[in-house]
Amino acid sequence: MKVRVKAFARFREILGSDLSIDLPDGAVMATALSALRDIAGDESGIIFDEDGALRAHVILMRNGKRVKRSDLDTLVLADGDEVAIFPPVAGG
Amino acid sequence: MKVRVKAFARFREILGSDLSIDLPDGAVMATALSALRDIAGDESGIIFDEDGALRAHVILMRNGKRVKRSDLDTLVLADGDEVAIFPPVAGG
Amino acid sequence: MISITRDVIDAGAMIEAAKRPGMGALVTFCGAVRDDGGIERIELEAYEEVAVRELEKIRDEAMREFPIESVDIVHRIGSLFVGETILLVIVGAGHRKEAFAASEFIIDRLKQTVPIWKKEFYRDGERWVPGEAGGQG
Amino acid sequence: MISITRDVIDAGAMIEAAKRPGMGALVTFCGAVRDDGGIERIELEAYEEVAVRELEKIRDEAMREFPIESVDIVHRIGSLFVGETILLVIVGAGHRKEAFAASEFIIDRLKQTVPIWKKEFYRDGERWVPGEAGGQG
Repeated sequence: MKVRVKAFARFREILGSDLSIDLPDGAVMATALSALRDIAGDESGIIFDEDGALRAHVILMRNGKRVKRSDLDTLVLADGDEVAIFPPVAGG
Repeated sequence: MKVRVKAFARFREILGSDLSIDLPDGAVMATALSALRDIAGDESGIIFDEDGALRAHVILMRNGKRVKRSDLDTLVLADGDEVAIFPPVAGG
Repeated sequence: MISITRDVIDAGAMIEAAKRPGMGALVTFCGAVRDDGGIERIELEAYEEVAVRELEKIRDEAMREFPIESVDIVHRIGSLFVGETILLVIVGAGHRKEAFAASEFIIDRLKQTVPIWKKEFYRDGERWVPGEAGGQG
Repeated sequence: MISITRDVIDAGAMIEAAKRPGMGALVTFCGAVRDDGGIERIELEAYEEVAVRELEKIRDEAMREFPIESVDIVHRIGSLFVGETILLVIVGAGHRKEAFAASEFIIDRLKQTVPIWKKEFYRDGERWVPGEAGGQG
């Protein structure tokens, strides 16, 4: 299945602005994140810590709704889902 | 000597907008006020109480500076002075 | 700019004119004629020379009390219809907190001390708006 | 009106459009690009759909919390130079206290929850403006 990923600000510069990732059916959010970690490559340290966990300030959304850290391993994605990943907001 | 009197709002409707009163040389503010009381005639009750004293909220200025109640009998006016008399302000 | 005017107040032009490179925040207060129980129009009058001087005093006081960069105040007089701008106050500052605080300070002071009066005209009558007693001058 | 736009924001037109007969006070906050130590321009980007929805939520919350009549918010994105308006918030109310309080509430919330980011460009470099951690979504 395909999941769209939108990254913003510094994370967009690392991951690209609008990418599509292929995941096995039934993949959870954590699977998508490890795919993003591979895409980030050398710069993944800005988004993930040494153990591959999301850094504290990273915000994650699925279809426009905030995803909690505690749900990363259980939230099953569906084909066509939109995942957004971004640093703390700074508008206004 | 001549003293110019500017009245505003309700007091302008009673006294006129820009009047000139003749006073004896050396007249004090209280003298000017009693001339104004005469001009106000039937409607003087809006500005003065039964004893001829200024009502509590009336504001008096001489040449753009606030005049204190305690100075009414001692403040000597000069030819060409501008006296202003008005109710509490309501701008904004 | 500090002024008393009989002309329509152009908020957009005044905000653009107030901008300076160091300003991150401009807070604008626009006081308008409110249709309060059938008001058709109002008439404003001012003791102009004293009103301008008093507005300048308020501006100077706000500039001393708050870390802000500019204060503009324009107060209209004459005959105004519902919806027309009576008063425009613009405070420019580096940051928003100070701009908001200074704006409220300026308007509170203005209502207490600046010699301007309002008469409301209804379909069936008129009345002078009661002022705030004391404080002015 | 709630919107995210790439066009120049016209404060004057927005203030006039916001006016309603019951409003005695309109408080406008204009956030501008500040020349903060040699900034030449900034670039703003937004997660647009979510940002608009979040702004609508903030407007609805302000309308519930304060006795106000209207909230308009326009946030600009794209490339902006020093002095250009980034954000315009207009709150219309019967009276000024509520309009001021609601404006500050809206801007505080906006800075915490609306997915918009800023990059500053200096003569000799660039940097992403650090955001406010937590709270959003």
